[in-house]
Amino acid sequence: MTTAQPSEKLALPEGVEPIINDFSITVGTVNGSGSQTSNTTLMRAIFKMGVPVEGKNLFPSNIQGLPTWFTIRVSKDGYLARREEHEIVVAMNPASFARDVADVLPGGVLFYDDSIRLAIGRDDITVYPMPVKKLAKASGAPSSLRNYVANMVYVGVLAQMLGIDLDKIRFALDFHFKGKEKPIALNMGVVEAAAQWAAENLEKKDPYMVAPMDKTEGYIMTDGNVAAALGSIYGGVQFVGWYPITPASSLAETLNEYLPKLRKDKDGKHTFAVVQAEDELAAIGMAIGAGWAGLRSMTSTSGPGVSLMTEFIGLAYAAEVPVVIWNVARVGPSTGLPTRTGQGDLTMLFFLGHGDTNNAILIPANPTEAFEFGWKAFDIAERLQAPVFVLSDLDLGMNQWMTKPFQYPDQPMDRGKILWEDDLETFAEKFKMEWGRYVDVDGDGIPYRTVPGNRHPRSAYFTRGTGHDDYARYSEDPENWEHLQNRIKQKFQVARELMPLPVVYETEGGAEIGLIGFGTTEDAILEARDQLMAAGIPTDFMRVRSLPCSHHLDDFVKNHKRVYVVELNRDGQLHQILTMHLPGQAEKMVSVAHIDGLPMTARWVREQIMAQEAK
Amino acid sequence: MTTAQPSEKLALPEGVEPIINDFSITVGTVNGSGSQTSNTTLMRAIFKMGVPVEGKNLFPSNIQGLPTWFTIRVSKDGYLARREEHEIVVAMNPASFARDVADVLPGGVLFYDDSIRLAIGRDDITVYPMPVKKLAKASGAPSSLRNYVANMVYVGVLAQMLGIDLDKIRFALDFHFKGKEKPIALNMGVVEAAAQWAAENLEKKDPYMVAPMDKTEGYIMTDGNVAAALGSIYGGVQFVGWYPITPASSLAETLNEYLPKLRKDKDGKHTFAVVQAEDELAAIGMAIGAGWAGLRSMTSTSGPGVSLMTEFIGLAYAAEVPVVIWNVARVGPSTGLPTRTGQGDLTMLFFLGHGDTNNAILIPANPTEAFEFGWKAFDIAERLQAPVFVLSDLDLGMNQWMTKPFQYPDQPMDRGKILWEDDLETFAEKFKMEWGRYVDVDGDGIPYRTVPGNRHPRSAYFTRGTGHDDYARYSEDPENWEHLQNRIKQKFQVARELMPLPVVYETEGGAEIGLIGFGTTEDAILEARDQLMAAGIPTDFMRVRSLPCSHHLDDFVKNHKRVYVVELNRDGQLHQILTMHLPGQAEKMVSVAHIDGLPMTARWVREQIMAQEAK
Amino acid sequence: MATRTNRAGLTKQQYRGAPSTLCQGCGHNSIASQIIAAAYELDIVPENIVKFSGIGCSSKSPTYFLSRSFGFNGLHGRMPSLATGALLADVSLKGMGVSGDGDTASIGMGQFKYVVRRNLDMVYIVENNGVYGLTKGQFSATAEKGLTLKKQGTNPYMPVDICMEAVIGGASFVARSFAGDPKQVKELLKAAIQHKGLAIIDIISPCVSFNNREGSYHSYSWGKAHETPIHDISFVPSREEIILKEAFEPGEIKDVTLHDGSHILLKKLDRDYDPTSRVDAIQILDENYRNNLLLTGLIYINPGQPTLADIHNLPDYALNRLTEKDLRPSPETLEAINAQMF
Amino acid sequence: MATRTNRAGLTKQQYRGAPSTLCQGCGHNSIASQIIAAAYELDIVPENIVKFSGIGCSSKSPTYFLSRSFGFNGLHGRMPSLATGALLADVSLKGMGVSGDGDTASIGMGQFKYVVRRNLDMVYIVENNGVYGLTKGQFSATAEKGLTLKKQGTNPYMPVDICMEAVIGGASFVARSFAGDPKQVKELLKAAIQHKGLAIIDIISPCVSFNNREGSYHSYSWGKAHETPIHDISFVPSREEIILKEAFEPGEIKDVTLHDGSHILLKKLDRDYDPTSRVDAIQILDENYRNNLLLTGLIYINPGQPTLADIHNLPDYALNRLTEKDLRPSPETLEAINAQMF
Ligand SMILES: Cc1ncc(C[n+]2csc(CCOP(=O)(O)OP(=O)(O)O)c2C)c(N)n1
Ligand SMILES: Cc1ncc(C[n+]2csc(CCOP(=O)(O)OP(=O)(O)O)c2C)c(N)n1
Ligand code: SF4
Ligand code: SF4
Ligand SMILES: [Mg+2]
Ligand SMILES: [Mg+2]
Repeated sequence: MTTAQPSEKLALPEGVEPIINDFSITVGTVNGSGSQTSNTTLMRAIFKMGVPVEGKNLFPSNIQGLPTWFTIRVSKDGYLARREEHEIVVAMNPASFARDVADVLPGGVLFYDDSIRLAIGRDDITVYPMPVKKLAKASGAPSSLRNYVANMVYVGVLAQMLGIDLDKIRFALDFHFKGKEKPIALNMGVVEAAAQWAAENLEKKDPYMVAPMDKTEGYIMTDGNVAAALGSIYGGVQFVGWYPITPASSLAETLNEYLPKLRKDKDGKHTFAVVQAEDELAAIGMAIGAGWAGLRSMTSTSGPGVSLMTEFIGLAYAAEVPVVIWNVARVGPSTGLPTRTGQGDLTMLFFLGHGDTNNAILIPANPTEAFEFGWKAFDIAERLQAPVFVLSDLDLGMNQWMTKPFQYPDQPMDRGKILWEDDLETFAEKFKMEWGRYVDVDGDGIPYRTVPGNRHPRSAYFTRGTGHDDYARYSEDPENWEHLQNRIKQKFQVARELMPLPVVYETEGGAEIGLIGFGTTEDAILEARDQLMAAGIPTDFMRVRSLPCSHHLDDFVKNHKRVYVVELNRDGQLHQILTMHLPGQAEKMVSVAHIDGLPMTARWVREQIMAQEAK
Repeated sequence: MTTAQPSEKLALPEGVEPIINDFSITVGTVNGSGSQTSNTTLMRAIFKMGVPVEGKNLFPSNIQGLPTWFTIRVSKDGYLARREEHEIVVAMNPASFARDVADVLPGGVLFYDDSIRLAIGRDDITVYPMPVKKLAKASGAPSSLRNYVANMVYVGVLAQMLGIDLDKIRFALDFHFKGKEKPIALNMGVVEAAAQWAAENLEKKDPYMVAPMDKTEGYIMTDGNVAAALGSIYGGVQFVGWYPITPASSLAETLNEYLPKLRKDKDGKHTFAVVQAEDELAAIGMAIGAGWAGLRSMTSTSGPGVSLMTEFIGLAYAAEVPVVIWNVARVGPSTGLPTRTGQGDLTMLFFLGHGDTNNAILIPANPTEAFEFGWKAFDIAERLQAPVFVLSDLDLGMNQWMTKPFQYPDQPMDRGKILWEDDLETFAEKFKMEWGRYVDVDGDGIPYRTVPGNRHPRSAYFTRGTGHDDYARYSEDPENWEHLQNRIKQKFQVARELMPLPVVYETEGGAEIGLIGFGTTEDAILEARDQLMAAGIPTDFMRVRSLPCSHHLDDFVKNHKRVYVVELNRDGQLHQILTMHLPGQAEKMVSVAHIDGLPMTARWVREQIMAQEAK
Repeated sequence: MATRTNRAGLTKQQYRGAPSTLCQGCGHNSIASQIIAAAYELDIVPENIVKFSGIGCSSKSPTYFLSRSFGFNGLHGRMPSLATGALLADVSLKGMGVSGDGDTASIGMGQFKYVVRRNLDMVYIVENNGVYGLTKGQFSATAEKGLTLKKQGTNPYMPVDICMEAVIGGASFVARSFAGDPKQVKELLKAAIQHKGLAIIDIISPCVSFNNREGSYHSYSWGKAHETPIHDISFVPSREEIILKEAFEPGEIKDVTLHDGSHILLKKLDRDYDPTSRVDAIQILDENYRNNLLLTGLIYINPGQPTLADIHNLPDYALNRLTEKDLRPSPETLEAINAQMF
Repeated sequence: MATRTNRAGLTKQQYRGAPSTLCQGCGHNSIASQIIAAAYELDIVPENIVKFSGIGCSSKSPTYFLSRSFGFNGLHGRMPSLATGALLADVSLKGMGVSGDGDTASIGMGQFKYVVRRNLDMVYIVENNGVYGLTKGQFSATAEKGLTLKKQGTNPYMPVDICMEAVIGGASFVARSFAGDPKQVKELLKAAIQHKGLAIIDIISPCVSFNNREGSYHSYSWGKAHETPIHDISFVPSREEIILKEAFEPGEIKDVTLHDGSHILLKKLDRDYDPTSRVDAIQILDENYRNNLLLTGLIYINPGQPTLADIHNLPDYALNRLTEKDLRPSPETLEAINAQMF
């Protein structure tokens, strides 16, 4: 079947230079109205045309009826960070209409539902009204679905006016509705009718166009929570204790979706358990119990959940229990902005709990990495016998990213130092010493552990969060305590070698200025780097992927004259941690930090650094 | 009534130089055996003789039957820190006998219960057996009390052998038993009989003696939990939510003891409520509710409790609710060493909670200060509209300290910016703006608040941990969020000016080396300072009494060439915080830190610094 | 035409809140309306009420009524402790708490049981929809066994019975209602507000977005078809003569007198039910639970049970208005204490 | 003389733990002895048991029995969640949890209710002394109303009834006993261990240091004087013929068969009590609660209730022995997933 290729028919007015594959579309709708389907359909169609694209969903913390925005960045150069500028705005919501109109860049385009009878009052933009209600009605959709299909109108109109292939849209709908004929036909009908209407009634006056490229080959689109869940499954997850919380819920829900498919035994029994706990205290408690008993065990939550887990994670740290904790961060403190993104939990994870503690943290920047860290986190946790955090965020967890396909693990599972019956039999001979749960046989601070179910009569020990000696016997002895804490700290040094190394982007010929960042701000920083370069400021960029910091980071800081630590929080938390870590380099590190709930933009990074450099 | 003054009768053997008022006594007993009474009696008697003295109780985390030690430092020079050396050991417990014997310094003295039939095997110490069972039996005490009075035997023997006034002992017993004739007589009888027995049967061979001085005048003996409770009462505490936990329990229990006496109204009604909550989550929740509603409100807990309170304290931070949280610290992480002391919770309090947070912390070093910070904490919390921590520890909270009497508050209560009906009426006129809960009228980041019960029809507002605008309306707006968080951070700057200033001890003529410490390590650091001076290393010492740090601290660091930050934790937590706070000075600050559950000693401080200086 | 006002001199408008941001048709919205109506009809001055909630769609709803009352939207599952501390500040204030089934019966189970035990003087409304609304439809603790939801599969557990938990936990007022029965909701609310002590009302309140499928326990349709009031309830404020009473046959009505002299009149329907008997309450709840019924009405009341403020021997004036002179004991007392220290 | 061994080939010594550090005479010590005796007599291999506890004197006691069993002394009030995760690792293991009244019924209320609801396969012993022992004698949630303690004043609250909480929370095995009745404790323990699912035993266990005053509910003397068994209980392992049965008159005995074929024989005493009836259980507990009685015995049992492992459709082999080949799906499956991603 061939659909008309509207792009070919798209004629720009005389003298207008086309702007191809390089703009942002923002759609303002009402949440709970199904606009999510329309928006991802648009985005996916562009992706299938080979054009780099990414969507950021800006939604309120409620279920239905409030303004919500979806921004699609289309970038031939592959810049996928959020931009503050909106060339194309689709205004579907009377409540946010004024704001949406104001948001259009001069020279930009406004599409709007023509039933909104509010003043537009701008003559510096192109305006296209859309007969949304009429076309929705004409679709023949039952009235209960009328609102939903209404949002397909703008998909059709935009497809026509920007030159997005209708067959790519069909493809996207097919994907979304998992091949179900009826909804596909219904929605595609609306899209086609709307495109048709636009072709017949609207005259293209703006310069924006989508044209096919080949830049999305070898990529998939997915979100970080799906990636994390799948990565965990390929890491062999066996136990998940969780409690619903935005933006982490879909991580556990994805585990619930895939695990039964991928991990049934030949009798149809499950080789895993996912337990929705009564709260986060129980979720982490179960996960720690399972990790203690030798299961690959995890929980997923967000800031308030981590706060509640504080005491329990301290127990896992002290009793040396492997467990993986995903923090899909939203904006705190407190309930904060539950549907917004940020990087404000770094310090808390690093130091979590009373007493002296340090925790290992993995920080993915995109879904491919979320998948990778999903399985690696178990290896690291079992190797270190410690809780390991993975710090994601709402932007990564819930937005659709253009990302490399998931890579099958390239290393065998590392179950760490675990002993079964036979190992215990040969232990004394092999190591020339009696086994004890907390004896540091290898001198790396990591002892050998046994787990319940080991039937060897000398396998059992009593685990506790209180002071104990090498043989797990209760002890208040001062020397034992110091020995124990220092050994545990030593594991943190071992962690430096185990954790994923930072990623470095260097300017050819070297740069005086170093940038350091972590996680999902990568896109913004990379884009800013190009802009800075264009402004005559070459920089090198290191993206930290874990704490504690590897030695590469020490070198990077030492080898640069000024280092900007760029992050999405108020207090410059990584900057604080690096200052403590490298006091000798403290003066050269400059914090570039802010948080307002939105993903970082290149413009903000560039402006901050240029302002500093101008000093 | 006059009692014989054994000290006068105390004749030292020929050639032995007396060592007067300068040694440590350690008593090894079984816990739950009433030895606490004997030990404090000894200590108090020495105190009443005018000799500086302090006791450290080293007890296990159980109720009855395990080894426990009590160390009494007697110091004519007023050095009251723990010492590692024990000149005099009283061994009452067969289970710890070998260790107790080994602990006696060469040249020292061992008193022991002669029913312990274990080898002593030392000829470098003086040994005095005591017929404990016999004398206890002879006391005529009923058999149920026999074990308790047995411990009075060593009180009598030591009194005789060291020259401690028996009438001071009677005084101490009278105090302990609140004047109750019967137990006083019973115990005093044993003491006297034991002293008598010693006079008749033991020959003084060692040089240790207690002699009267006048160095305890103007001091009282008490513990930090009692002081904190009383300070809170004089600060006008109205609500206490608490949950039992060692070593904090006696703080709330003291509130329960004194409040009904001091704060009944004329009809016998209580102007306060102390609620034993079902757990720490509820304790802090109640305290925050009460603080929100305008009561002077507090909770007291220890590390595990603070961990559990993490989420709620973040709410108080975000919603700007005044509340005071006493953390009487024990040793973590996790359940750790519940009956041992340390300073391991500093970083956690400073950063507590997800998202960007900073908290104000008061850190008393002795009971007098615990009292003072007890009332001040409310003033600061209500002024800042924020949670305020007071970080005490087991050493301060549960040990008896020689301390200055409690000083009546020298400032009127500061209830902060609170508005009642009349204030609201005049607000607009006064400030030329409409009142809004979060409007920063004064430009100091601190808005004006109203509380429930205010009957003005415009007084009410809706409090939440989510984003909101200046008028307390829900908001997800990015600018609102950033504005809000930055304003809250500004309060932290205001706090620098409100908090108690550091205490400084300067060497005349100035010193190159600065020492920084906080809380209960003061005694050890002061003593070490004298020892360092004697070794030719003059130092200045600043004891930080609050975080955030005052400007004085910045200057102190700047004005010294090397600064040792001395603390009782593994990771050098204050050092970390100061490094972040003064990155420009980071290289000159050296961490001197360790934790083993015991109070710090001067020797350790001296050795650490000398070793560093030798580098 | 002058706007109508109640005896407090206020219009109904003055009892409203901000516009709801909940879904259209959500049961929680209709409960908010009844709260407004009850407070208006009881002539309560809004400043005398303090609102509390946890986190959830239900817990948002205090924004949507009584704007002139203070409110605290707390943490998930922790409304009870916040309310406990706050309400002791001024015992003349009445607490009005709104929570969800998740907020109360899963994460909040512990605090719920304890606020019941302490008999804090507040109305505690559970807007019970069997799911977590705000996080998009996971099973809550009150979901019925066998309930199948889109992403969640089938619930294998028996539901937590909030009323039973309250009764055996020592509550002094326990009721169950249905958001689809606004008249009963309103009368129960009035009685609960006037009751001195903790008044639990467990209101089945359908979630139209995630758990309103026909046949499901928490749906409108099932509720409408199955709700069975155990009596017809009317609240009669103390100032009114109980003329109503005369309209009934003897034996047909049960009259419960509250501490302020107001009355709850319970008109007998099918069964003879005595809400002042703990045994009866436990029995009817057990029956309801085992047979998945929706019996509504006032299940248990003990108007005389001491409240938390009574237990703490608090005065009837507001503690939060005390000043330094009441709060800081005299210098002499401290001298005496110093003298008593060793 | 050869040391006596049981059918597992073990001596009683091999069921012991480290020497107790609890107070002499503490009820918890006598319960530990009965756990040792029950496990020995049931011929259980200690490696098949996993011990759990929270924090408290009671929670220390797992150190004092079954040294050869793994154990986890967790956090205050959080034993249930730790056990839940751990016991799914190998369903052939039996959980043995020891908690206190504070640990279970105050800070632990939420997790307690939920482990009951999930019917985890473990014995859950509450060593109930009405106080917080380890923190030196504050009131716990189970302290009786009116109890006066030295530093604490008088308790104004009705006690939490742990058995009632368990029954209405959906427990499959609920019993109450008294540390001063070791024989009954032991028989109940045996039955609980063999029961498949969560078995709550609420054992009144006097704290000799802080709450053993004459006349107090949790004292030895009061318990000795007032304990009233509702039946005489004997546990008969599956391997034994039920010869005992024949010794009884018909109607005199009630026989409950467990999943493994073992039997609980309940000999009738004063009343005719049916522990398989939830209604009866609620009634007897309500009676016990209102009148401050100490009725002991097996209060409720439902041997057929599915356990958490059943609900999660777990296999009968140990999950924690699975290796990479079982745990990591094949590369092909990932290729398929990548292909399905957009
Ligand atoms: C500590 C914490 N965990 C999880 C959440 C996420 N959360 C918000 S509302 C909610 C459930 C609400 O369910 P319910 O109380 O039944 O209210 P409803 O929305 O159904 O009215 C959850 C889990 C949170 N806000 N805080
Ligand atoms: C989070 C936390 N809060 C408080 C404590 C202190 N604490 C230790 S044991 C205990 C109470 C124990 O009482 P119970 O469970 O009845 O046991 P018992 O000692 O009476 O056997 C408390 C409050 C703690 N360990 N952890
Ligand atoms: S999601 Fe459900 S509970 Fe929440 S507002 Fe909508 S209908 Fe109400
Ligand atoms: S304090 Fe009480 S509960 Fe604790 S060991 Fe002693 S007697 Fe037992
Ligand atoms: Mg709900
Ligand atoms: Mg107890």
